[in-house]
Formats: sequence, C-alpha cells, structure tokens
Amino acid sequence: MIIAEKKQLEEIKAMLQGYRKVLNVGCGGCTSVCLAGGLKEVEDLCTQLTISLEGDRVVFEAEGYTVERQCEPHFLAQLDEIVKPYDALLSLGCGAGTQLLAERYPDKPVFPALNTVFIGVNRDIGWYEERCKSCGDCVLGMTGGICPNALCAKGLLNGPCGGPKDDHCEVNAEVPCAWIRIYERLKAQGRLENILTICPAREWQDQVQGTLILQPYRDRYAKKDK
Amino acid sequence: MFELARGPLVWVAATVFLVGIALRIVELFLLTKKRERIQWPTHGITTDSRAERKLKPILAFRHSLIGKHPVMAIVSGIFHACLFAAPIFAMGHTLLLRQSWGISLWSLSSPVVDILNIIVLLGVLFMLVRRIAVPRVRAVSSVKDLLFLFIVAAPYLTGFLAYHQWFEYRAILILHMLAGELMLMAIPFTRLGHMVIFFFFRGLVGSEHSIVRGSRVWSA
Amino acid sequence: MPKQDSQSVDTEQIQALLKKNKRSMTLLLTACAGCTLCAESCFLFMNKGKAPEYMPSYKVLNSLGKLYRKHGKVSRAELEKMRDLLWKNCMLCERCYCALGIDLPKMIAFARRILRSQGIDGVYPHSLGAPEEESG
Amino acid sequence: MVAAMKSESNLEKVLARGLFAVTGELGPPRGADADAVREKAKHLKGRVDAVNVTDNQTAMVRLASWAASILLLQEGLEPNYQMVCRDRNRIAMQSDILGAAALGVKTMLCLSGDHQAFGDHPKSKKVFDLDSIQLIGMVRKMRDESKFLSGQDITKAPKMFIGAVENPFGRPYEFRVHRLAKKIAAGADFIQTQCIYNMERFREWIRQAVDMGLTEKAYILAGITPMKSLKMALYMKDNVPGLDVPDWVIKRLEGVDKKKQADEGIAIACEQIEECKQLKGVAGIHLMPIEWEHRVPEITERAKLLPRPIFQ
Repeated sequence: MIIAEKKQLEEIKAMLQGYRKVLNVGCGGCTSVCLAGGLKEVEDLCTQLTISLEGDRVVFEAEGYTVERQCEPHFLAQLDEIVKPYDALLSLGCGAGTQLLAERYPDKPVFPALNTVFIGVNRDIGWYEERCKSCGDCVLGMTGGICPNALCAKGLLNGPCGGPKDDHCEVNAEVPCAWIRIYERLKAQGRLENILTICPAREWQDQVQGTLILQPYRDRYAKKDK
Repeated sequence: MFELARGPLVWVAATVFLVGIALRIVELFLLTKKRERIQWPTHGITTDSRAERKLKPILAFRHSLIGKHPVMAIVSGIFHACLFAAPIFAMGHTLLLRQSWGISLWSLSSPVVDILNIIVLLGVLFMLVRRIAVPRVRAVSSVKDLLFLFIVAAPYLTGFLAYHQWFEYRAILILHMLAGELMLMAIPFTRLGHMVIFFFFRGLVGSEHSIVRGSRVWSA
Repeated sequence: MPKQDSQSVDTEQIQALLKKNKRSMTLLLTACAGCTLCAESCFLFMNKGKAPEYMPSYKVLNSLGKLYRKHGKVSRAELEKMRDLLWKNCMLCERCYCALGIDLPKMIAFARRILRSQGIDGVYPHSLGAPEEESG
Repeated sequence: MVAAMKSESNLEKVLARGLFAVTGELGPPRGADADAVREKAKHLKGRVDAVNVTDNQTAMVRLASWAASILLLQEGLEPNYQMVCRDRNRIAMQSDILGAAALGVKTMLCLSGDHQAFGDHPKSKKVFDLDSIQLIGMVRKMRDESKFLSGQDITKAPKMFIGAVENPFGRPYEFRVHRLAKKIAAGADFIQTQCIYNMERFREWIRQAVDMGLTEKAYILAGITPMKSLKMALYMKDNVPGLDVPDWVIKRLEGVDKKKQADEGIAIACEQIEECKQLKGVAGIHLMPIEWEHRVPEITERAKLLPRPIFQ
C-alpha cells in the first residue's frame, strides 16, 4: 500500500494563501487505509483550516468530498459538478491521485495536503514500514523476500557492507541490517547459493516515466486511423 | 405466583445473568488472547505541529459521539444512565435488598425514581419511533428489534404502574418481577450484551477508535 | 478451489467456513444494536445520497449476518446480491466507526472470503474489473 | 613470479615479486589546496609502495581523489585512486576511470562508500548505481575486454591494478570470506582489509581465505592503524561501525603514561605487522595512520619495512 502522511497545517495554510473557497478531496484508497486521507481526515482538515484561518481573520470556506480512488478517472467524474464553485482543490490522495485531479481540472489550482512517503506495510494501527521502491525489476526471489533496494541504506545488491553494528544498519542503529537478514533467511532455507554468486549491475527500469499497457488490451488502444 | 416470582425465579434470573455475563467476559478474553505486537517502534514517530496541537481537542470533540450525533448521544446517554439508576436506587428495591440480605443501599426518593422511570420509557419511545420512522434505522431493523425494545420497556412500564398503583397492584407487581427477570436473563445472550462488548472493543482491543490504548487483537 | 461460473452453491463449504469463526462472528452480529451510528463514517454512504445500502452495518448484517442466520443455506441469487454489498458498496478501506467497537471491516472481509469460495468476487463481467460508475 | 602483469602498477610489481608490500593513505584536504597534498606526500615518499587517496571519506566533501592522485604522481608517488559508488553513476565512474588512467593512474580501489548521512551533506541524494562488487567487475571489463559496461568498445583500455576492501570483522562472520571470494571473482587483484586489532579473528579469516584458495588469486594486505591515544581506542571501539577493538588493546594503552600512549600504539602496530609478515596468505600491509602521515617514516622504520623496492 502507498503510505502518506499529512503535511503540517502551517505548510498547507501557506499554500492556500489567497484562496477563499477550497474543496478538500479525500481518497478512499491507500491514503484512507493509512489514516492520512480518508473521510475523517478530510473533515479534520476542513475543521482545522476553517478554525485556524478564522483566527487569522481570513475569509475562508472549506468543504470536503471523498472519492473512491483519486487515481482512477471514472471515480473522479463525480467531482466534475462539485468542484465548480471552488477556487482551489486540496488533495488528500497520494502524489499520483493529486496529479490526476490536477489533470482533470486544469483551470483549478490543486495542492497536496499529504506527503507520499513510501510503499509499505501496515505493522499495526498507525505504524507503517517501507518495503518497496517500485524499481520495476524485482529481486526478492534472489534475496529471500527482503528487498535490498528498499531496506539497505546503500541499496547494495552484493551486501552486506562492512559497517553493520550489532547486526544493525550503520546509518540507523534502530534498523536491522537488511543484508544480515537476507543472509540469515537464505541460510535457514538452504538457499545461500543465491548470494554466493555475483549479482550483476542492474538495468534500472525506473529512470523514465513508466507506462504499462497490458497485452490483452493492446488492440483497445491501437491507433484507429491505421 | 407471587411467591414463585419473588423467590426461586429471582435466583434463577440472577444466576443466569451473572453466569452468562461471566461466560461472555471469559469468551471475550479468550477471543482476544492474541497480542500481535511483537516489537515496539523505535523510530519514525511523527509529531504534531503547534497549530495542530492547539486544534486537537476540537477535533477530538468532533469525532466523539456527542460531536457527531449530538441528539443520539444525549438521548442515549441519559437513557442508559436512567436504565441503570432507576432499578438500582428505587426505594422498593433497596427495601427488598435490606429485608432479604441486610444490604443497605443508598436510595433515591420515589418521585425522582419515578422521573427516571419516565425518562427510560420516553427513551424507549424515542428508539421505537426512530426505528420505525428513520429509513436508515428501519433498513437494519426487524421485528426482533421491537421485541427487544419491549423486553427493555416492560419492567419499567410495570414498575411505573405499580408505583402509581394503577390497575390491579398485585398482578402488576407479578408482571413487574417477571419482566425484570426476563430482561436480566436476556442480557448475556442477546444484543443487550453490547453492555459487555462495548468495554472490550472500545477499550481492550486496539483499533483506530479505541477510547483507551488497547493492545489486544480480535482474532477472527 | 473456487468454482467458476457454476450455478450451484456448495452449502457444506459455506457452512465449514462459517463454523471457523462462528463464536467471534456471531458474538459481534448479535451485539449490533442497529443504531446506525456507523453510517456517517462511510464515505460511500455520504457520497451516495446517504442510501442505507451503503451503511456499514447494513452491509454486514445483510451479508455475513444473513449467512449465519440461514446457516449457510442460501441461493445463488442471494449470494449474487451480497456481491454488490461487499464489493460495489464497500471499498474495504477499514475506516468504519462503530460505537460499540464492532470490527466491521473484518466481518466484510470474512464475508468476501465466503463468497470467493463460491466463485463470486469483485470482478464484474460487464466491466474492466471496477464497479460500474453511477451517474449523479 | 612469472605471471603476466595486468598493469604498470608499482604495487603490482612489488606484490608480483613476492615482496611484502606496504601501502599508505592520504586524505585530500577540504580546500583547493595542492600544497597540503604535497606536504602530506612528503612523509610517505620512499616509505610506501602506493598511497590510497580517499574519495570524500565519511561523505565529507574533499578535494577530488583523482586530482589528489595526479598531485601524488607529480611528487613521484604511486597513487591508489579510490572510487566510491555513493556519488557517481556508471557513466561518471567510467569517465573518471578513463581520465585517471590517461593521466597515469595505474592502481585503483573500489568501495561502496560511507552513506551520506555521516557526512556534511546528510540529505544529499545517494547514487549507488553500482555497488562495490559491480564496480570491480566493471573496471575489470574495461581493462581486460576493453569494453564499457554497456558492451561497447573502448578505444584505449585503462590498465588498472584493481583493489577492493573487505572487513573480516563485519557480521555475519562466516559470510565475510564468501564476500571476499565474490570480490575476487569480480576481478579484484588485491584486497585491503579494515583496520585489524582482533588478530585472532583475522587469523581465522585469512585461514579460511587460504583454504578456499583465494590468496592464490589475489593479494591480501592487512589494514593497520596505530592507536594515537587511549581516547582514540575507546572512540573506535564504541563508535566506528564494523571495527573490533579487543580489550587487550585498551588495557595496554591504559597501562602506560598518557604521554607514552602514542608510542605504545605504534609498538602494538609493529607487533601486528611482524605477525602479518609471518602469516600465510598475507601479502603486505595497508598502513592507515589517521591524520598521522608525519609519523609514517617512524612507524615504517620501527616495523623494519624499509627500504622500499624501486623499479626502473
């Protein structure tokens, strides 16, 4: 799941300076699940902005609407009429959702209310941990299901480096060394040969904007005028 | 009949109620035995900004039941309070307790209990009207719900009649005792059991909506 | 193995699944007081004109609740109806609030699991995998 | 030794003749200060076979290591040009290697590099396009196959004597020798180790390396850093990741007067060097006196490492 966290209120206020009527657009997808951009947070942000700006003697009005997922155009369609009276939109979706919202309403300034932080797992209520860098070339099969790109501070593919201290990362003593974990898991599974051979330089797949058209839909998007 | 309702049936009802509640509590403890937290976070903890800290109480209020559904919260709160207070502090009940077990409870004056009683009945009426008239409540209601409302209302209604000695006092009194016993017995096994579940799920089980920080996990 | 496009219902399989979580699920199902205070916590309920079919408790009571009530003896048509409640009317964002603390998302997820065992899931034949867009 | 030489490197010549090699280290200054490099180089000249030129060590911005390497060449010293993976992608790396080789650099050392979080720009963007093992492989390919990593031809191959580092004291211990094997398989010609204090662990590691035949394929230079003081020993024990400072080192330094601690540190280093000379599989030492370049003459003298061989 994509994990996001709310920007600080001060930052959001600074972005909204000069706009009097703002629609907070929530997202029922990932950011809702990670307690950052669901219905409740939309309501919260409306309350926070209204009260806080009232205190600053600014004429301001905020309302909220939460869509199923901001990253799908057909879910955004329901906003077409709703957004009309607003000066600006504040998106509580991830970076992708915010961009699709901005793309759909090019004449409306769209601001992000969240910082999209990583692709991660839900450890417990309100506790998330990064797991994936979406590098587009998954090596988890080789590394025993532990991603060296996301979890090793240096992203080494032939680790561990010389630095682990008490099995923890030299960069952050609270984080276990990913490569020691990889070694131990593979050893326990009898698959150490995976990391005894050299992992060659990677062909990075994430260096240009990614687009993906699934094979079954190839014809659907074929140029009509052919 | 009077002796039966006053004697053995009280014991049966009290036993069923207490044992039933105890079993429910044990069951709930067993079903939430697991604690998923194997480790504690050591880093990455975020903090609120100053402006956010200042607004926190307001948000907390808005998220509370009273902030979200003020009418329902107030009616429900008063209703539930009276539901407990009226029978426990009723003069007649405390007298009975003193007679049989020599326990002396603080009691409210009869007119006050009478008012509490009326509030409970009005509460039941509110719920009844809500159940029938509000479409969304109606959508999740069945005849069963009316039955439970009746089970709750019956002891209070008969109590009210008995206190005012309307109709035939002795018959009403018997009905009052039977109705009370029925309600007691129904609590552990029906939706009236939310009395126990509430404390578990909003307290001991960890969730976004826990009132206090619980760490138990609902293993289902 | 989930069955595909089969018109029959494997009642025994449903019953076996129901039995798995019987104690915990029925406890919560009986505890629901039908107060409908959960409604406003569902953004779909708020978006869809506050239609009762989007209330978390409605979705749970009419899917999992129904399965337990009927001891798993449900028809294909009934299961198909539940599909809408469980997939179309719920995004499983796990944010519903219950005044009593009833774990509604877990119950929805369990109901989805039972339906999947009968080859019914969120893939609607007429769409690209997402629930149909409603106008308005 | 009759093995064909891979490079013109002075270090390779020393090692190939089976002589006990000594390498030194020089940290470039935090300024455009060529004289500072020359000043430090003065102390090393004639005392070591090659000088490691660090590449923005601990992620602190310093004069470029290739530039400092050229300054050393001008002073008549053999630079061991260090390159880390933190700051450059494969394009910049290959370009820098070509540039260094064109200007006469013949020895280089490939490392991952310290994470930028330790340095003066902790929020800079890391690169790590390649890791150290992939970098070693790339340099070997450039030298032996005269091809870039992409497979395209190089007009004139950089003839580098390729070094790598390994830490015998890093966890998991039993994997360390395998990682050494990976580095050697990737193309490392010589290995410099992390500072050694725990000789027991080092002996075990080198025995494993000998058993696996790794010391036949690459030369291993033991890392030696003399303790300047008790304070330094305590700091290194507690704060430097991947270091193993046993208690006996601390005790020996505690046992002498504060003014004599430096002397005692050098004495310990000399004993270690003496042991390394006897150890099977150790081809030399890598002397890393941290900001103590001016004591190198004294240390090499006391450790009986002088004079160093000179080749025409």
